[in-house]
Amino acid sequence: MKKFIDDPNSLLDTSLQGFAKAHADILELNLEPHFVYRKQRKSGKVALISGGGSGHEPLHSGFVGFGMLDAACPGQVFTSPTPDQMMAAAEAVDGGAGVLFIVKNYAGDVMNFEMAGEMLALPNASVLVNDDISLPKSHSIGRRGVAGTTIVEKIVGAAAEAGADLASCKALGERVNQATASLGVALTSCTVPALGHPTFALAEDEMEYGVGIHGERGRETVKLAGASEIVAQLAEHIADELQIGTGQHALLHVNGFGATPLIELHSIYELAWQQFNRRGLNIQRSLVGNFTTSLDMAGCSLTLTLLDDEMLAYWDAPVNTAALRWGC
Amino acid sequence: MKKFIDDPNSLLDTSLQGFAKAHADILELNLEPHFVYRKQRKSGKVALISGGGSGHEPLHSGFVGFGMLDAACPGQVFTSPTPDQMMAAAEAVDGGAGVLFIVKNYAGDVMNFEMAGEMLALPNASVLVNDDISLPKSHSIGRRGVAGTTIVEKIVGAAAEAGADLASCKALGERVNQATASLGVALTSCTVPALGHPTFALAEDEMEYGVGIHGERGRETVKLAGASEIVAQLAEHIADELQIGTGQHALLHVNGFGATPLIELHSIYELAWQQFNRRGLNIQRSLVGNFTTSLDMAGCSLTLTLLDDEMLAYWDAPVNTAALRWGC
Amino acid sequence: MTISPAIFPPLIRAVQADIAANAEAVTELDQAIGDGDHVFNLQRGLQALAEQADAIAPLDWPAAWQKIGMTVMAAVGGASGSLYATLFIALHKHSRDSSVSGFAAAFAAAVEAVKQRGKADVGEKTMLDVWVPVALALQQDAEAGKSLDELLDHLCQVAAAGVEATRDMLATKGRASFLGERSLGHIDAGAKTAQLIVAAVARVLKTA
Amino acid sequence: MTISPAIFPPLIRAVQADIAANAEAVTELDQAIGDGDHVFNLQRGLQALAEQADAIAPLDWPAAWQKIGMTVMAAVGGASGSLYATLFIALHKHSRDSSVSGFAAAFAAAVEAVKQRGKADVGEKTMLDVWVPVALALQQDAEAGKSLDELLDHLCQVAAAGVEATRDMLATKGRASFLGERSLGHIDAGAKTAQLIVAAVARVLKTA
Ligand SMILES: Nc1ncnc2c1ncn2[C@@H]1O[C@H](COP(=O)(O)OP(=O)(O)O)[C@@H](O)[C@H]1O
Ligand SMILES: Nc1ncnc2c1ncn2[C@@H]1O[C@H](COP(=O)(O)OP(=O)(O)O)[C@@H](O)[C@H]1O
Ligand SMILES: [Mg+2]
Ligand SMILES: [Mg+2]
Ligand SMILES: [Mg+2]
Ligand SMILES: [Mg+2]
Repeated sequence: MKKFIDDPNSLLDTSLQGFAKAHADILELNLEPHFVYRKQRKSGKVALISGGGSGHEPLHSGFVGFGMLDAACPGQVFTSPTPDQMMAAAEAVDGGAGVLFIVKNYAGDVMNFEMAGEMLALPNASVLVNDDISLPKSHSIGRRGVAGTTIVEKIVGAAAEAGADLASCKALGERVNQATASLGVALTSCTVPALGHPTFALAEDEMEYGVGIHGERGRETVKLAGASEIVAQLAEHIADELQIGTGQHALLHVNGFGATPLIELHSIYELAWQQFNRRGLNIQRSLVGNFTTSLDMAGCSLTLTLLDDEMLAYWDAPVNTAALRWGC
Repeated sequence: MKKFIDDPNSLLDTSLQGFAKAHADILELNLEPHFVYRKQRKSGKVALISGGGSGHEPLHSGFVGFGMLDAACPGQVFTSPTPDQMMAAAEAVDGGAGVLFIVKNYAGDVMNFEMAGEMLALPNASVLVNDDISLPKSHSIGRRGVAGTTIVEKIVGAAAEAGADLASCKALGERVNQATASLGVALTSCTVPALGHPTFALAEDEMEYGVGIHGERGRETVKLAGASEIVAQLAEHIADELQIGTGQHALLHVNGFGATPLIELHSIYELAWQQFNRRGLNIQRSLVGNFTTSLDMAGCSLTLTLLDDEMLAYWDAPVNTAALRWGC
Repeated sequence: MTISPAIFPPLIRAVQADIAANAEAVTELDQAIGDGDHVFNLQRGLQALAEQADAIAPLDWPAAWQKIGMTVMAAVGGASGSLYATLFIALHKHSRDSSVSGFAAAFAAAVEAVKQRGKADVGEKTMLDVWVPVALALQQDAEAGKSLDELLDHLCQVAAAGVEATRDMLATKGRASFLGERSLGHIDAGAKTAQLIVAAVARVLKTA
Repeated sequence: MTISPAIFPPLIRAVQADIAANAEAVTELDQAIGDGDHVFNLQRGLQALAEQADAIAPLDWPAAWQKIGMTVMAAVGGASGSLYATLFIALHKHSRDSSVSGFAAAFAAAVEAVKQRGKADVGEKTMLDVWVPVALALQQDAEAGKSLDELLDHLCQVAAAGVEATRDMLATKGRASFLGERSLGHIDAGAKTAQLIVAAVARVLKTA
């Protein structure tokens, strides 16, 4: 394994410390238990908390700050965080208007957040993100939450900042999630530091179609294709899923998994834009880059969110986090 | 080669088109010849133009916008752009106060910008960035320009936005460059699309010490070490070079080459912060992430800039580009 | 012989040793159809328990289970972390006396809590394919008044059969479910570690 | 026989063919001590020239060199792009008549311009280790009144010797200079393609 680490067991702590120092103007770090939280808090505001395994940075810690999350709970690499983290984070950022957990639909995340919600002595609710359409809606444990999480967190974050109450934030989060579909492909697996070697191997002419964000295999192994062909397939599945129609407004997010250069991601964006434009969609906003990563996996996903006016206004609202910043 | 491409020859154009669409609010693309330029321009302002081979994104096109560059000229992957690009860009963004070229010190870049400067019928000057200390100052063609370029472009960009004249912008750029030192290590080479395979091979226990940003070998191949040891070495060389002293103010930039996950880069930042803090330095600002990349190379560099008050104020000034944004 | 929480220090050591001895094998299983972290998750929990072992030993049963549950809850994470935390916290709630049948009843209730937490049951290629039959066998053997040794041997057999049964199951819960048909032919990592725990506990109790 | 710019269409085709035939070998050289793009850079330039060839053919010498220089300048990029653009634009400036000695003088001046553009000279492991001795031999042979065939054979020998000489040089210009001692033992890619150009040009002129 070729990585900049001393010891896989200390990586997360060292990294969180560096992250907190590099962004000391907007956030603070609590080490026992682990959570990162906003420096400037507002009373009377719904507290937004997310979290999940580490290795997906900038998700979620990079989204803590004005206009987005109040706290993020990082677990060990690809391992969901523990209920005491969410509870301590909730107590630290509670503004008296309740706590909304934004949870990616993975068994570990769901169960740990659920335990936290049960034990927490504050009013709380949660939004489950399940935007990955690589599996059928009827899948036994539901679809996974992947890159669409960024969109949900940004839009709900703006609503919470604007004073929306817990029920409205939850309803909005669910609406954004409903309007969002993602699909990803991987050209390589990734190397989990504790493991020391790639989680799976792919031949030079193979790719994984329909992958999650934990370096696991996807829905199927297929032959590697050219960018246009890959994007056409992804776009078609997404278009079908969301039943997109002429004149609808949308946000198009091309997400890199970590090792795919921006030159490729921007080219993917162009090809995807063509695909959706051809179908009459009005792409009003875009987000291109590495936001929901799988360590050093090469690959990318397309995420499309059909926007209504409220969602668009919240997307445009000021945000000041490590990874997304505009308007302030 | 596992990449999202149709044809290496069309990658750059497709990518630039996607980039321009994704950031249509701040910039425009000219295709013949290639350059990306600011949408909102200001007359009476020195025009800042940079450029270089592609494959280093977000450098330089990601730095075009309010408070930073007026235009960027992308060459083919790792190949410097051509004089006609700089000339056309200069004519497009000229505000009547002259043109400043910010050039990384590589033979190709230097010569092509020089030709443009000679042929251009507008007052122009250039700042040569040569922050890479892996080679001695006395090196036959001078030191290379690497990740410190971002710092130069941000600070000079703010000065130009504030109305500084051509001579002052040039002098400031040279001052920032003087105050900046970078040093990088690579764990892997990268794959140039036209080539189709990694430029060089490294054993599992080797790394390249003192690398540039074109996937070439570095100063020497050494045994892979733990993060603390690597950072200690890089920091010592940089500290010696800049002769840092107690109480000096600095900006610390940890730059990823493309395939190194943020969790590692933040951990590198923590270790580097400790190293410089121990030497009495006051790290006032930070920048951690993939800014000057080498396609999908795994590796990173440390850049330190000793800040004076003017440089700090310009660093903090509002900027609105694809890759750096704050204050607006 | 009555068993008290004083058993925990040697018990935790034994489980730790067996998981460590099988770490690579388990990782291979979790990598084949999961994300490869299962053994690290458990080992983090066992390490935390080992550090608490001396504090657990003098407690009464409900307090011991409580401490174990909270320790596991804060240390493990992942799917298995919440499930084992749920198991131990439920044992805390249901634990009544030191009798085998008392424990068997509490354990059955705790496994029920795990099923609810994970919205899963036997046959879905998870740790439940070990814990559900083990809980059942434990209750039946306790009712039948089997000797501790006989009972423990039986639980070991049931656990081994449970883990083996996961091989031909289609995963419908946990990460492996994302793989659909590709999960066939692989043993579930969480079932394997459950069986290792049963075997280690049995070994310690037989020589206690 | 007087040579006119009508020679350019077959000449460009010949250079293109030879560079293509040696593309992999050149890339290997540029990868060993450079960044591997040299052949693609030249090929982009040659492609652009091929597209202009029919427009160049009817021009006079200065105009032809001008068009070639501007085409190369806009198409190639990299170190070699600016150097070849400089060479051709200087040929445009210095080109006087169609005589061999006139061309030899112009070519020597153009190579001088390249030296200035690159702040380099022979012995630094670059294309100059071909172009400088070739320019010199050309002037000497033209003065000596050698036959065109003799002269061309001589240039080919000089070019081959020049490229071979780069093998044991320490690179002090271009990317290879970053490697220090590690540049020893490798031929310079830019010298190699310069030699390929000389050879292709000689072949075409001999059969013209
Ligand atoms: N819903 C569930 N019910 C019961 N057991 C489950 C469930 N989901 C997962 N498991 C068990 O947890 C194991 C995986 O644990 P672990 O690797 O630690 O967590 P994660 O899946 O979050 O990476 C699986 O092998 C399976 O036995
Ligand atoms: N200063 C210089 N003077 C003369 N030739 C040079 C100089 N720098 C580089 N070269 C030549 O250019 C070649 C590299 O060209 P190329 O690969 O196209 O550009 P780049 O080095 O920008 O990638 C080298 O092999 C060398 O022959
Ligand atoms: Mg996991
Ligand atoms: Mg190059
Ligand atoms: Mg797992
Ligand atoms: Mg080159």
